Amino acid sequence: MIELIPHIVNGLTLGLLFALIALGFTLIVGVMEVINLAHGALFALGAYLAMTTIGGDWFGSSEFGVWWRELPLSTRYALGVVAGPLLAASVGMVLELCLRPTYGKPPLYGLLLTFGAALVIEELIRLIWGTGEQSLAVPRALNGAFFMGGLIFSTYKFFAAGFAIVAIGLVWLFLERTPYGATIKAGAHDSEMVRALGYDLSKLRLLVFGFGAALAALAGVVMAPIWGLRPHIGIDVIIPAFLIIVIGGVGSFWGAVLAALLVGLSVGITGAYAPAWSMLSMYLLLIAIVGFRSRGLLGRKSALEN
Amino acid sequence: MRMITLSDIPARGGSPMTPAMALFMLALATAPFWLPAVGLYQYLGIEVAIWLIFALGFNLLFGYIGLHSFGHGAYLGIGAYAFGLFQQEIMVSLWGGLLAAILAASLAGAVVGAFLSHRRGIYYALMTIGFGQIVWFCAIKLHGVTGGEDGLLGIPRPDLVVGPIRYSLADNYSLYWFVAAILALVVVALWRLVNAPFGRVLQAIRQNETRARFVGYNVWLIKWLTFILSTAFAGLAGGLFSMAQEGAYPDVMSLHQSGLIVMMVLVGGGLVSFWGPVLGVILYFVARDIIGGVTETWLLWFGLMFVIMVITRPEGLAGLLHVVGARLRKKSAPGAVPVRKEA
Amino acid sequence: MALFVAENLRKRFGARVVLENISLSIEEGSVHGIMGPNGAGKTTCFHVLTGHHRPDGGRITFDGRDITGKKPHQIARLGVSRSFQIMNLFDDTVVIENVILALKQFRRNGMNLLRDVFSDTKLIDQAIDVLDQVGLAHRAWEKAAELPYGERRALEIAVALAPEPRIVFLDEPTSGLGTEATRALAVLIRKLRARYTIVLIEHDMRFLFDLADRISVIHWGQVIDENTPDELQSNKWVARSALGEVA
Amino acid sequence: MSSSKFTRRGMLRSAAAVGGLAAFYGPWKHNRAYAQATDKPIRLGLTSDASGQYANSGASDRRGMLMAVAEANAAGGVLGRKIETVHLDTETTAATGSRVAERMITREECGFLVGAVSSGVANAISQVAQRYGVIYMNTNSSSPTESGENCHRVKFVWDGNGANFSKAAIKNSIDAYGGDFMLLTNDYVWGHDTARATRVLIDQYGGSVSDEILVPQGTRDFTAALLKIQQAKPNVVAAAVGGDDQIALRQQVAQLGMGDKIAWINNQQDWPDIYGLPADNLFGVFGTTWYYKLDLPGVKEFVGRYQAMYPETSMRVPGNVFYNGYMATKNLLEAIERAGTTNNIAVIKQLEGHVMSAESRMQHHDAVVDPNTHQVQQSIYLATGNPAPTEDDDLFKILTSSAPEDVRDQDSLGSCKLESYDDTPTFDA
Repeated sequence: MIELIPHIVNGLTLGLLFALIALGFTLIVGVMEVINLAHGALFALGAYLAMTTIGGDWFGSSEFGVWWRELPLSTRYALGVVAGPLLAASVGMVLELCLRPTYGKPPLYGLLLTFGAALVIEELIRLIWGTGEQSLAVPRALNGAFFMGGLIFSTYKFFAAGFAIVAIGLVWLFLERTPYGATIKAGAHDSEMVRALGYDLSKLRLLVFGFGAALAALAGVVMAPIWGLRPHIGIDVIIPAFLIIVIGGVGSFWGAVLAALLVGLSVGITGAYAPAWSMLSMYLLLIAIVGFRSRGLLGRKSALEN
Repeated sequence: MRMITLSDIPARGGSPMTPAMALFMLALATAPFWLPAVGLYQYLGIEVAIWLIFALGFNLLFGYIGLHSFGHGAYLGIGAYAFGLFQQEIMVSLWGGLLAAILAASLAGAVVGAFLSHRRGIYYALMTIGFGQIVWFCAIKLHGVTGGEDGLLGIPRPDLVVGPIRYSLADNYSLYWFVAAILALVVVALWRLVNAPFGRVLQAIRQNETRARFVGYNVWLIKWLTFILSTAFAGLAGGLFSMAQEGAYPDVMSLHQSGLIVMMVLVGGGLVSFWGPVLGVILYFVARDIIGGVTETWLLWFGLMFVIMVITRPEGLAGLLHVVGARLRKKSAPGAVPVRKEA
Repeated sequence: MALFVAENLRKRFGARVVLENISLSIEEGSVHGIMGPNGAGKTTCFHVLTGHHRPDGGRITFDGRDITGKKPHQIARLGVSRSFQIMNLFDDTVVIENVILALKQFRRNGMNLLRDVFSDTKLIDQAIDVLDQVGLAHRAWEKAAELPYGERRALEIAVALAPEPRIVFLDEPTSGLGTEATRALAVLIRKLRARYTIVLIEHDMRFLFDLADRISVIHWGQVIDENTPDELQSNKWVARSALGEVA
Repeated sequence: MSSSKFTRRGMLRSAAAVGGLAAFYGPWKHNRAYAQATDKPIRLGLTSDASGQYANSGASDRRGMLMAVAEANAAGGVLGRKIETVHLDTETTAATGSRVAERMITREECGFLVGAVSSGVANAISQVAQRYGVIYMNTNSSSPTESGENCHRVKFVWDGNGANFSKAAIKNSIDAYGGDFMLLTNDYVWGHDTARATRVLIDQYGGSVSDEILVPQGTRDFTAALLKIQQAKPNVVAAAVGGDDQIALRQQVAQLGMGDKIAWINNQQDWPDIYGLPADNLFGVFGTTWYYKLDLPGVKEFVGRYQAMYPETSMRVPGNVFYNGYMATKNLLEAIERAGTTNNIAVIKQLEGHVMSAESRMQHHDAVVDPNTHQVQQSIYLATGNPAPTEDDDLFKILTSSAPEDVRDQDSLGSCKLESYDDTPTFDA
């Protein structure tokens, strides 16, 4: 039993990371009813942009470039964590502009367009940064390991899990406690309502998509030191994000968080006792849960069901 | 201008004698003679024909009854493995292998379909992904049976035996003729099917499931049967694919490949026309082959082309052709509105 | 004996009880009205009667057969038909196909692969007949989605009539119609009552009192009164409650 | 920016454009009889992955082939004929491999195919190649089945395989760390084959396996496995984890600093997978067939030629994947020259049993193309992360070099059945 405890801890941290990965995806599906298949590509793009910001190679040998590279790593890292998602958000907004002709059409078209966009972004990453494996530098304070109960745990992973909690909390506060959030939530259910409230729906969509892309990118920045960084890293993201949304129920914020924790626990625990089945356990969980609850754990009715 | 839809009443009722059909059959019958001349090759013709079978069967589910499966590669793969295992473990037989491929895929389809058929929309799509991933995962995991990521290798191309006649399919030309003949049958059969009452009922279910239920159709059963039917075509295509490749590989079952068939069908215009999947498959294979031969970053150009297509012409190629055709007709006969007024 | 009988139907969604105790008895050949304030459970009642929802308790019989808990398509095949308050049509296709799809004759050929849909003149004639009943025959070859609102309402009724049902449930057929169209609809229903047993949910009191033989008043998930229009009209309390003035 | 660079790129681009056009218009004058004309170029089809999981290794592989071809052309071609190449993306997808091979052979008229990283792709290509009798150089796929049950008369395997690397590593590590092993195995064919070879060797040298953790393909988080390893405390962990999974594993072991707390044996470390990453990403002992700082004659010049030919590539020094691609192509071209003909059977016979001197291979021992399995039997090096690098790229510290006969994969000898010459179609390319 004692042996199980570290695996439960691991499962929970893994779950938090899954939640972080799915956050932007959930937001966009929930509010705009667009399945953003470019989520994985934006995840990768954010991590690459942060890496470049931290490395500072693009500033060249100008005075600024030299000054930049002399900044302490932790400062550059903090700026990278901000810059990566911001830049990715602008790409997300461009994507939203491209999506406009698909509104009012079957949700398939949005899905299709973002699939194409994912191909394009991934190939652009290849062109700009090359095909090889890269690494995102992490400040020393976050790196390394610590002992707990005679076992080594990764400091960074706990940092990442803590980061995930903060991100989840902030998104929740944003949705619940700000007028933007109220509008977004109204938009999720009723676009007429948003218009009636006097908000510009197209601006709202732009904002939501940018925010979703930034969250994807943020997840990329946080996950890159754990998973490594390569152009096709996005494919590792999209499947767990999908699973989490479905298990949690489309449109439910806490459903997604709960689902992510469940997926994390099931992968973590099967990883210890039946590792060969750990990947499959996610899908079995999906079928078990959605088999009994057709809208996932906490799902609402969604236009995407038609 | 009014856009075409799948549910438009065909100008010639259910008769397969249409100009598009004639053009298609002509192209199919003459392909080996002009493929090399336009810079392509025989084997590509085989693959295109096989994927056409897959795509047309898939569109029965996707376009006609409106159920969006994103895990259909799994059934192509099951068909391929079933064909291969039949050759290797039971006997070398063309018909036996194809039958095994169809049965295995439709059996899997029947089981999965039973879990799905009370749904539609996003949960349907996501559940198909889940099942597709499970099948793919099992294909890699059960390497004692499937050969794992190496796949099943050395699958023979059995001779075609009809009565006393025996004909070898070993070279790509004869295999092409065989696949083309099957494709021709599939096209005619599907054309009949979608224009017969059954096909119209499928479309009714797509348009309004509730209404279909309340005028007396057993919607669950019809959705389930359609899923099975489409997996049977996928199985047939899979069996032929393993013959063409002389192997069965797990990657055709991956989410990526399952996504590609959706993409082909949509880009071609499977939502608005029977011929949509045909156009989409041909465009995908030819464009990939040509762009892929010129540049290594072919996916970039392909992705861009695709994005532009979705933005400007979401009805796909079939829709585009319709618009162009209508413009041309309008020019030649201004004021003529072809509306059918009687039976 | 009554054609369609519901006894003590109960239905709840989660913690919310929508139908507390509903009993109805509908005589063959009659027009039976159902009225009640918004949220009284009228539409849910239709959903339960036609198989869309399974009741949590109670019994439904049609023509002496127990149909409790049967699926919508099974109930429909027995000769129970309905229209919807929110329109449910086959919008991608033409008006006549909406009707053809609902014809009994067509459904029986559903699995036949050799038959054509639009070359069977008998089916077409039959469908035109049905359209003629609701005055839509001249629109037969137009797209359902492109009809004006009132005609879509009429088509909704035509689709309900097409399977030659013995009983038709119409859910607020006048909703969204102007006075002219409502009057036309009243004429239509009067015409139809010769051929079908009709159950009507209606908000428009004049319309309902004008047409119905008997009316059931539903409130708080229960039938609080059932009588002829004349008797009901003398009962002020019921009239007010039906108008939604009591809540 | 120098102008010469610009010209060079411009030339490359226009050459590529001409190549593309030629490929596209070529088939109008499609005619097998042209093969007889001696001025017709010899066409090699390069089947390396340009997208998918092995895109990066595929690019390195291809650079190796192209350098060998460029050198041959500079020396006047082969049999007086110019060498031309065609590249198509195999997408790290087996089904695409089949199609690409078909196109290379039937439309592009390639007489020879070169290139592979993924074993699935390699197997698919080799089946097609065998049907047409086209010689196929499997440059970098290291699954033991390549030269075992899936061997072919037309296929030659240039990389060391899992069994070779295990052989080199197991005995050394038992002597150094002890005999209690734990296996960390990717749950797919390559992982299982390698683990099986490892188990046999552990038994043979008196060690024992206490547990085997199977990790599914696509695993991105190894914490559960790493926790289990810590709980079990074995002497040595023998890992057979490949591809992106291996990269994630490496990253996470580095974070935990577990690399030097437990003795690790990693089967093989491909250079493109590790190049440019921080040094602590390399942990434990791993195998390779070649390293750019081997102290042997010709290595420095080879690296120099690489840098001259690829001044812009981010990978500043060649690694094992490049090396295998280069060696396979070079030896293929030499075999054609020796045969004096492009007849496929004659070339196959030249390759079978061919001994390559240590000097020509820039390795410590002579190598030979095994005539029975078609795998090159070559020197295998064990290496570890370099604690005292002399320059940024100097990531490896070479520990041992094993002679081919000491690390021979015995299993494949038994399981490989090559097709007879008669069953292999013959033609002149």
